[in-house]
Amino acid sequence: MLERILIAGTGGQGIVLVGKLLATIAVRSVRHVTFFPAYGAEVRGGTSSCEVVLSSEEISSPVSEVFDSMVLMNQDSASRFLPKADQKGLVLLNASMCRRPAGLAPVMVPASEQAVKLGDIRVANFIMLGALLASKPLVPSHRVEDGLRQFFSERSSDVVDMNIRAFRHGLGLVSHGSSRRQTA
Amino acid sequence: MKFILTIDKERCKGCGLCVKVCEHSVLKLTELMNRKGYRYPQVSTTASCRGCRQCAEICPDAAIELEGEEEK
Amino acid sequence: MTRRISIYRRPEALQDTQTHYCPGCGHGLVHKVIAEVVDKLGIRERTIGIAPVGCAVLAYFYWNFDVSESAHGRVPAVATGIKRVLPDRVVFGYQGDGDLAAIGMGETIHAANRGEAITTIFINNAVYGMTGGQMAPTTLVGQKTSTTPQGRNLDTEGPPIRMCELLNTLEKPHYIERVAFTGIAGVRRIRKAIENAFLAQIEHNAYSFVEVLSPCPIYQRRSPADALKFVEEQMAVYFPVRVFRQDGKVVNA
Amino acid sequence: MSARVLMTGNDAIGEGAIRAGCDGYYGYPITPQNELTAYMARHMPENGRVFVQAESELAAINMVFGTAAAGKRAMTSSSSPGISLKQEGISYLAGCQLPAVIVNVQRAGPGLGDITPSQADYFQATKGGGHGDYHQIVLAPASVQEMHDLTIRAFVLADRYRTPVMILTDGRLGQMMEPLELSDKPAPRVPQKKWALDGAKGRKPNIIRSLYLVPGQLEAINHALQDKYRQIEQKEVDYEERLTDDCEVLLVAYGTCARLCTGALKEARAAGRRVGLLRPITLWPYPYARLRELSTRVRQVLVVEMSSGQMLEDVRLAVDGTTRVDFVGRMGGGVPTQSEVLRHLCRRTNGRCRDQRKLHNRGRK
Repeated sequence: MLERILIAGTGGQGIVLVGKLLATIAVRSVRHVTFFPAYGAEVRGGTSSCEVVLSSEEISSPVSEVFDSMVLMNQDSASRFLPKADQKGLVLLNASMCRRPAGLAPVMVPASEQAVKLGDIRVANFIMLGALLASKPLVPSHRVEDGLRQFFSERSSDVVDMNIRAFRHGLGLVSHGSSRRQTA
Repeated sequence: MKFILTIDKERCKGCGLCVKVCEHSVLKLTELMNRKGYRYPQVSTTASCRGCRQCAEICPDAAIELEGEEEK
Repeated sequence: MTRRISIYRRPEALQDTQTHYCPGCGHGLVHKVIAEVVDKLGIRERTIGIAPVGCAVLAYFYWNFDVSESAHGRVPAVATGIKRVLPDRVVFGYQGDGDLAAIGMGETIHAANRGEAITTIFINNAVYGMTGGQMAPTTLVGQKTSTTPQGRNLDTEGPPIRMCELLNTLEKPHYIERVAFTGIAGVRRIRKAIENAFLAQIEHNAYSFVEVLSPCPIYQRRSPADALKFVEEQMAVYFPVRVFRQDGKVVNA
Repeated sequence: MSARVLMTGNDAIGEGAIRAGCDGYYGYPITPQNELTAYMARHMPENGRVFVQAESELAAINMVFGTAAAGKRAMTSSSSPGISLKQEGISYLAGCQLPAVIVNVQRAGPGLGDITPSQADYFQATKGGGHGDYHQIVLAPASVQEMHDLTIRAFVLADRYRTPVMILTDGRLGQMMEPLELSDKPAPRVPQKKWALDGAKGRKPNIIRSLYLVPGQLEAINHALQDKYRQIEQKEVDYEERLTDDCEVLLVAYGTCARLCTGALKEARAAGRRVGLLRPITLWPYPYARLRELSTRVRQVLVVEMSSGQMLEDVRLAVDGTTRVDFVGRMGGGVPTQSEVLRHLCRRTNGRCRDQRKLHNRGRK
């Protein structure tokens, strides 16, 4: 088993948080797990990305040259990372902020717009996480919800609920089992 | 004198300080998002700008320019 | 026939480049105000700025005049080295609270004590921004940061440092003022203070210091508008906003 | 060992220091090691220990000097530019024979550089970045587990030899997360430190100093230091070997680069090429003897570093012309990729003994 996941966007979109959550959950069921954040000097607005590797064998590098799954949340990261997409790999794009690229058939998820409707644009990342797990069940979704409650334990309960609602919304956007290629 | 307010929407980061400082509610934040995902304000067509420059002066990103138009 | 006149335009001394600063950041505003003053005094072609290490480390991409980098905390030393050999240039150092009052405290005090004919513009936003929100020398007592998770504690961290008052005990400084980005009136006072400080250098060949209490929405954990309130209702209470030194003479409160 | 937890390398160092009985930690903000300073800010006070955010890295190393002089365990951490500020202090720690742990989470230089990983402080760490004839023990972790384990070992070695010990790691190892098992052994025993300054009660006063003005005295002190270094060289060399018993090509790399090589090694072996790896864990004292032995049995040594080639010079010293030494490196924050190392391994070598220095100048991807 080898799954190399890239999550990328801009500072402030909660990119690193999603990666950490995924890695923290995966540690319980996968032998070797690495998480690696890469962000620029900018606190907001710059590029922010992270990689998660899940493997049954020793991981020689937390940074991969090719990815099995990509979650891209803004146009800058889409143009930067799409060339590194593996043909057979899964690509999810935040349709609210990314153009549909020619030659690839990504899953287009209007995460930012849906997040605004749910009440806070910042939960777009959890909508994308739901869409990723609906397309590829890397970890059990009930574990994600427990993880969200734990990560946001000091925050108010309605913040936690909104995050979970966003995650479930993402799960629903990409109907499970349908071919990964159709638009969400 | 008529005043023309222009906002560089790609330069704006949606901080909202201009909207807050305008005493004639000429500016309001909209749902529109620029390329970076920031929501930028729009100049209202009804309220009239009095050319006080406060929005342009407080903008941390120099995204607002103001001109006056007069009959010659 | 209609004629258009410009009432406010982006200053010539500011590059077109968009800054990397967060929405509502004080750095962006002060960069612009400095450029407005440089334009007004007509000194763009003989102004040399020195950038700090911190959020404003990339300031040289935003000003349209010569700017030098400096190692963390060493801005006043670099500024001394430039001004002493180019006495007719206008030289100013731009620093955050970590750069000026932590690692650079020694350099700050000695440049002021020597009375170097430079201007220091000090952005006090009470946190280290670039490195992720650590305590700064000016973090308020009780204020939570990544290195004071329970809030700054008087017993172990001591109180925040008041730089204007500290430098006001030295003889040579000619002009010292603290201003605050709290709203439009604050912006206009910041512009006036920076102009006065540059004039102290140009006309009196003397040292000037302007401290700007500044919002940092991300690490003051507030919206841009509320960060201005934080500056006004909390920072400006501990750090009195006024002129401390005028024409080389102490100004009492 | 206790249960598996997921931590960043930086946090793992912090937890290792706490479990090793670190009494005082002195830090200052600098990327990419901020997580460690924040970790200590949260957890040292909880354990009744000292945490201070110093006004500079220079102040921090001198606070370490004070805590060490008082006979307690002290640590500071920073990244390349900050470590340069600490060199004077490290020379004083060596001169005064004070135990201390210094963590360098390297970033690209020179100057302000970048926040990306690097190994370009190797010379500074192993050849002495401060003044005078001295060494510090230098340990190079290659996993989050080793960031934890080697920090504990650093405190033991520091006390055993009354010397500064450096953990030489980099931003990638510092900021990556990986599961590890935290040590559940009690903190290593602190040896008795009769030399410490804790108040001359019932004994004559102690002095901690490195200033010796009486002719010949400083020279004698230097000889004592050199004797200590010879002892450390005999007893504390540590390294890991993979598939070196039958290899024709020997990879030599440490830290992040060694990890990359394990991947390249696997692929090369699958393609039928007999490749092995020697991974130094102590960079000082360097495993010269073992490397010398291995070089007599291989056709080529390939050194992989994130620098212009610094450990490369120690490899050449060890190999001393017995076989070919080639180099693959990336500078300025570039990290060699597995395929770059592999390409170099699978290139047909034409046997001519030429020292090929391949500096990939591709901009950072």
